[in-house]
Amino acid sequence: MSLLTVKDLQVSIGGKSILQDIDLTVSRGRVLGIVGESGSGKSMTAYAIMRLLPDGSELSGEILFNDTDLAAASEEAMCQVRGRSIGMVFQEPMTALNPLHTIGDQIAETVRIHSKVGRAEALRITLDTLRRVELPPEEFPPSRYPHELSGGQRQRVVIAMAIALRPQLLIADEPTTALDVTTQAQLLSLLKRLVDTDQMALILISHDLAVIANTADDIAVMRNGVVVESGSTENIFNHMQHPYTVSLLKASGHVPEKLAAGVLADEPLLVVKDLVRDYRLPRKRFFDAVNYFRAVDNVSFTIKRGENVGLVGESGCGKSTLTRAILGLEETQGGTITLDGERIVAKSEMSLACRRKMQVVFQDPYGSFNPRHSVGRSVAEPLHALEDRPDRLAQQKAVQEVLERVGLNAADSKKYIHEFSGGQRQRIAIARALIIRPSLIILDEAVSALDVSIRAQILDLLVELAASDDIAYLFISHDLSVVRSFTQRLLVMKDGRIVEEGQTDVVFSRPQHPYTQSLIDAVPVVPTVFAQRE
Amino acid sequence: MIQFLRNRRNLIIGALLCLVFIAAAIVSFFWTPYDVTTLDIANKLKKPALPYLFGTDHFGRDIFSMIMVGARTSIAVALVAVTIGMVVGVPLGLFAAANRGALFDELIMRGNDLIFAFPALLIAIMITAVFGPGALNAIIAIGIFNIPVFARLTRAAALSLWERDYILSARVAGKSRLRISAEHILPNLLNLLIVQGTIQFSLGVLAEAGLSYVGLGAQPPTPSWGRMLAESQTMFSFAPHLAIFPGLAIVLTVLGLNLFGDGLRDYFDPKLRHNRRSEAAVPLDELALLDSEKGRSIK
Amino acid sequence: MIRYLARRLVSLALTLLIASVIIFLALEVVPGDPASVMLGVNAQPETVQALREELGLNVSKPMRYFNWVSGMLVGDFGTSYTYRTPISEMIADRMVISFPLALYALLLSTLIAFPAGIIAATKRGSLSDLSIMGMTQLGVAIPNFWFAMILVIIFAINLQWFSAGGFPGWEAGAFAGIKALTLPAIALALPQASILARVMRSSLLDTLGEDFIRTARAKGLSARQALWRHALRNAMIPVLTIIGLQFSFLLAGAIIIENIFFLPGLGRLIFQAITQRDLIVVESVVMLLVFAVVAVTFLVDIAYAVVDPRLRHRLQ
Amino acid sequence: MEIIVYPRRYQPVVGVGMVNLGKVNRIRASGGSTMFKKVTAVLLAITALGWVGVAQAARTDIVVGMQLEPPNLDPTAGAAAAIDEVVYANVFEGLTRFGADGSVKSALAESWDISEDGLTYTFKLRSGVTFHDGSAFNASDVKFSLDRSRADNSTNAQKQLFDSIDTIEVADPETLVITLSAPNGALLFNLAWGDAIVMSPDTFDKAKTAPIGTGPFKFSRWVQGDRIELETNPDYWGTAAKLEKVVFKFISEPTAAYASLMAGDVDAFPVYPAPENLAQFEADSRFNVVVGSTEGETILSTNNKQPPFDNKLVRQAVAHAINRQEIIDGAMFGYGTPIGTHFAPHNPVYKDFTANSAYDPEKAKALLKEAGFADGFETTLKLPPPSYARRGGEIIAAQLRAVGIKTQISNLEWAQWLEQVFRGKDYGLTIVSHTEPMDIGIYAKPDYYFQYDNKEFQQLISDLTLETDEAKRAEMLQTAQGIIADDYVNGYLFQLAKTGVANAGIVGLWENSPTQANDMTEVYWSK
Repeated sequence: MSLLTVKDLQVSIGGKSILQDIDLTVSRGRVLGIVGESGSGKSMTAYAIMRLLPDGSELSGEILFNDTDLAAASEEAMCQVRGRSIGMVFQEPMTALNPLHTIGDQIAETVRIHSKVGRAEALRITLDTLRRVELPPEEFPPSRYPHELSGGQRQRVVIAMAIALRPQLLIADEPTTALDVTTQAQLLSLLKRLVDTDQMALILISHDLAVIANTADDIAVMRNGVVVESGSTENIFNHMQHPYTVSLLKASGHVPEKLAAGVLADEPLLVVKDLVRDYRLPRKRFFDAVNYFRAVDNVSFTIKRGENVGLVGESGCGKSTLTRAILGLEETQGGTITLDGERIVAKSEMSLACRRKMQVVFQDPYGSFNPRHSVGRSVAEPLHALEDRPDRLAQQKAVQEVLERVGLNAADSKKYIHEFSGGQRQRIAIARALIIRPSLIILDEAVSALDVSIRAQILDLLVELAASDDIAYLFISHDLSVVRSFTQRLLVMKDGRIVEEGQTDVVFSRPQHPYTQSLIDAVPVVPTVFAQRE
Repeated sequence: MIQFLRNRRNLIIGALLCLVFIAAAIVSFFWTPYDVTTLDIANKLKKPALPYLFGTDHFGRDIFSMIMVGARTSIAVALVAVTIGMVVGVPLGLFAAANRGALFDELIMRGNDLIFAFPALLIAIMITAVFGPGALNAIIAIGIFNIPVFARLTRAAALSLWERDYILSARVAGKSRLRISAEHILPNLLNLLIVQGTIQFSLGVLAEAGLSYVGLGAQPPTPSWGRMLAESQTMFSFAPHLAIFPGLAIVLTVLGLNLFGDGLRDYFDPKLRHNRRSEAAVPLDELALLDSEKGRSIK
Repeated sequence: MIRYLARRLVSLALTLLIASVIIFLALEVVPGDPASVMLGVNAQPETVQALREELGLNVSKPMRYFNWVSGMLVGDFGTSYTYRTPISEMIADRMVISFPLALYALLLSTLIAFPAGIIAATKRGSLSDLSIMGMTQLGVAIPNFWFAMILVIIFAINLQWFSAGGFPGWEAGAFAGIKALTLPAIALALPQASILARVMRSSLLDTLGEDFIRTARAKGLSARQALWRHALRNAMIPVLTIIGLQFSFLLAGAIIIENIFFLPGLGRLIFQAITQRDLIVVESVVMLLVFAVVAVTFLVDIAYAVVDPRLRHRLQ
Repeated sequence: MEIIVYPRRYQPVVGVGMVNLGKVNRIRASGGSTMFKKVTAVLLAITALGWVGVAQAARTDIVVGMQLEPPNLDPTAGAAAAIDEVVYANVFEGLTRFGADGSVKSALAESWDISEDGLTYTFKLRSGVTFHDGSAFNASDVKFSLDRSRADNSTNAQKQLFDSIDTIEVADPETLVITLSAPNGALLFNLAWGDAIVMSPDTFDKAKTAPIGTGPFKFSRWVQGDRIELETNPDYWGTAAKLEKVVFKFISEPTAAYASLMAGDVDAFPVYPAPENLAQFEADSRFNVVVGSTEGETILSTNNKQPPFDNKLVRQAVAHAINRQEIIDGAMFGYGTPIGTHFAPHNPVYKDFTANSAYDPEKAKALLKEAGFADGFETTLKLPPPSYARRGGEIIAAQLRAVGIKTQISNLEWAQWLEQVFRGKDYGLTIVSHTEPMDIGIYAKPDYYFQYDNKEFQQLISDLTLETDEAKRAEMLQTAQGIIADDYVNGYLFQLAKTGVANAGIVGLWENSPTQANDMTEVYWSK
């Protein structure tokens, strides 16, 4: 018998329809995966079940939970349900906890709000719950504050709060999106274990088909506020009906056509040698010796002309610092960076000749552009680095040309950035990088923020450009699956060091370093043919 | 349309109030019902009734005319003072943000703290004790205290902009910090500065009234709302209109400017922090920055 | 903790030192001689000279600065030129009025602002929100001296519930003292309460939009419980800043109000001292006020650390 | 400002003192035992309480409002009028004193003899006088006080009062002999000033904060910034004061002054700062408005050395451009007497020269044209804080503008006024009230701030000092008045009125202001 049945759920906010005719079912001990790209309404569905929709929302339909219609329940009744019968975990572990309360208090609050237990009993349950989410209280005493924990640990605390009273249903809204792959794998297995041991139902919401495929028993695919396809995981993967699901699957496993190895000229473009970057740490006491934190630790590697090199590592491994150093934006304490024979040194004026050989595309398609500048002006900005800066007309022409090359219209140069979607913005960012015909483009998580379908398009574009313009890429990403499909050579970074380097295929098939191995193991992979799960 | 008007209620009411007073100030250059410098002692302390719409004061001057000319004084003093604050404070803030952590940055910030530590009215009194009272010195006094307001606001907001990716792009393009400040940072601060400017403007009107009230603002015969209040307050019991009209003029102007500022803020960015006073907003931002500083150095 | 406090104290001392130089230099250029003011228009020049000698005004400027600063370090602010009494005593006498007045006004301001801000934030967009915000707009726009005048006319002259001003002294009893400070405190508190209510509202709105409020609701807390248990303390951080600023403002900014209510507080003392060119009093009181501002900022910083565990590392 | 005249009406009146003496002895006799005193006090207090309970007893305390707080309480150590307004005749006394009518009366000196040559004054002091601290008063205290004020390192603001004194000798504890270097008919007048009061050598150094004098009231406490309290002196040598407690409360804001009277916080404001409220107080039966005269000639002081005011025609034009009545009505709400020269109208030898500078803007314009300023000119008008100056200044500026003279008004504090105008002589016009009695002699000082240099006038004043014949003196004084009126040295505006407001139940406050004092000796509540 199903625990939760959603029937004909409709939600509108301020008169605007957000969800239409949603039908979902989930039973105890099973995992329902809701997958969809941004804006598909998957989170809103979760909020609707919790009755935590924003002000001004209207809800209709039925949400039958243990045969009670939550859609018709009073707010008081909902308060009884939330936290006790249905728990919820959110995407952002960094902000989901009250920074002023200890984690113990916050977990205990769930207990005390629903039952009249004493302080000691609440503490006992808290400690027990901490153990259940694998945060041993010996290591993570309940007196800790959220800021003393890492993102993964915080997310465990959030889960602990949600499951402290062993609810029948847990809703997890993108619980691992903000986390590193290894952490993600650990959390997903934790959730699965909890479902098994507590016979709990879990609704797992994710944009990542691979995550859903590896975790969920049943899948609902959402798009534009509608469930386009649903069924058991096995069924969905083996007998896909809806074209959207098909395209989603295709995009997730998209492999851009790699460059033939023969195109490479065996000529070093970027040479990084023994690079060191130290940060000074604040002193704990006045007379303490000055301590340093080594963000980049004796890093050496070479990128050849036209080569496509990947750099992977989890957050905090030093890859951003390394990027900034290569771009000449970061002072270094040792080693050298040479681009096409010329030294790159921060703070001193880098020569224009050197500048024009290197460009960068950042992750956030929203923060990469000055909102007050027209697209044309933004794209033309790197021309500043040219010695013989073209005149206005020539600049305009160059901008139009390059916009067309990345698949936009010449007329788009007059528009402003807010008129474009995330994918289009990333195209514009690439156009900006291309305009001075650099030899090296650093792609700093350039496709991480994009939906899978858009990501596939951008990757294709990048490959095509590399082929025609003889551009080398330094492709930085935390997402190993993308790196695997896109790069030729791979650098694995951990704690400021390059721990493994080699041909991408070789590294993936025969990783040498245990860290690389654990990274690869953690990556959820979309199965091409879905085998029956045991 | 009605929804539009309702959402912009603050903006519209504020703009209307401001317009009334700005119009009064401008018209007063060409025409006032009566000459405010001519005294007509025989007609003193007339109650509000035509031909004296707001009555006459203890010298027989038409209060309506004086309020028109007083608007000019108030607006001029506050506007110039805010302009001084902006013209000096914004570049300082931009420069400090562009050279974050440098000695110069430190000096500017500590200098700002120092100015903030002084009680403003006392400094105004001291300035006028040195240079004598007058509109110019009122402007200087108010202007000085506007400098750190804008410097801190600019610095705090600019620092967060400096973290944006498009600034990195500009730096990769080889643009100098000065040029980035001018091309990228400043234009993105304009909304914020306009909103803050409006609020400082309203505070300036209040400050001018306060300074004139204690006799440190514009000198007679130039009418000034604050001085009109000060001169009339002993007569409040038998001629309340002398104090009520200039008082209302101050309240409505300040109200108008505040509503306009709030409306602008909502218009520009509904998510912008709703802190009324920049003194409040800025240390907060800095607090946040302090943390991010820590975060950054470890990353 | 010691390191943090030490660093803060050093910068505090440095600020005060620079402030003392600025104050001294600024006042040295103020035209007007206390001796001439004291002796009036009939005095013979040699009499003025004799008085200057007696007041120590003929000592060189660096020496006078040194004497002033070194005196202050041991709590001796010097002797007033005109009153000829130790300034520390005068300040102490005035402090017992200014300090309670500022505290009283702050208390009123907080008592008005907190409920108003909370109601406005929780009932955002409602009629009560609109009217509270309208009132605060008005409260910010009304010059407090004008408001004070109106208060006097209504409550002192017409209703005669309060004195028009003056202070009977604390020896007349706490009630009499508080009563005498009530109208001035209300006049001072109104604009401050308006500002505080607005900050309270916006800060609370920000906090209510935070993820952890959503988490709390998901735990089963009602909207009201989430407000009291999670939102308020987080929203207090900007409010604390404002309260700190307001206290120093109220301490220093009461000059006009003290004049309207003829309260013998610090503001009135300094105003009087400026007109009499009793510069050493002006210097010392301004110094004290600067100290108050800096010290309050310091305390607010420490208060942050108490409220916010993320900043507690400063104290540990 | 030097006093060079000694008109008849300031002759000392001695008789009252004789009567008082008897009373003092009686009181002293009855107060011989402290025990008895205490018992009396307790009984009196009980009786007083009983009265309060039974019927409304007349109050024995008073709260007097003053605009300015004295910087200290030593009248020999500062020029501030507020010092005298608190302590003169109340706490401190000198050999002689001013009466309410301006006459010089005996005070600590019971009587005196003047030698034929006018150089030796022998004062017979009262006996049985004690200071408030209980110590006895004798001639050496007088000698100490006067010597201190005329010493080289003296900081007495009116040191010139003692210029003519050569030696002071104590003949016996009750006799003091003062020898002059030259005859000075004004000596007794001079000794009546607050700057010539008598203090004890043991307590003079405390006078600034805790004055100890011989007067009918003892200083009891000073809450700085707020009030000074006096209490009656039971051991007073003369008629004891009727009030038991006097509180001087300092309220600088005119609005606050109004509010304090209306709210009943203050019982009397002898110099009420806002004439605009007087009509209201007059209409209110709870209050009495006392309008009297002061020695304050309010003038539009003119810098006679600064062009174009060095031209008499310009000064004359200014004089004719001024409408005195309008200033009195507009600035003082009708309180004030127009004057045409620098002399108090209540003085018998005053001569009315107002017609000499009658309001005639056409004539003013013509005179300006004649002086070569057909298009007018621009000058400064520097105004000290009192409202007569600030408001009068605005009116005068408007009147001068009407004839083409533009003025740039700057409002100054007293400190700035003294610095810029009085000492620096950096001004064109200013408005100030000269409140010292009989001060026409300032026009004989060429370096005085209005820089009037007329040899004829200077001669006349020095002749006047030597002249003893009253009729001739009167004539000379009138000539002097005429000279400065004809020379249009300054714009003569009006004699400042003393406008006091008091609770209708208060009797005995001074109506006029011959000197700046609030003599509370004879003040009492009638109901």
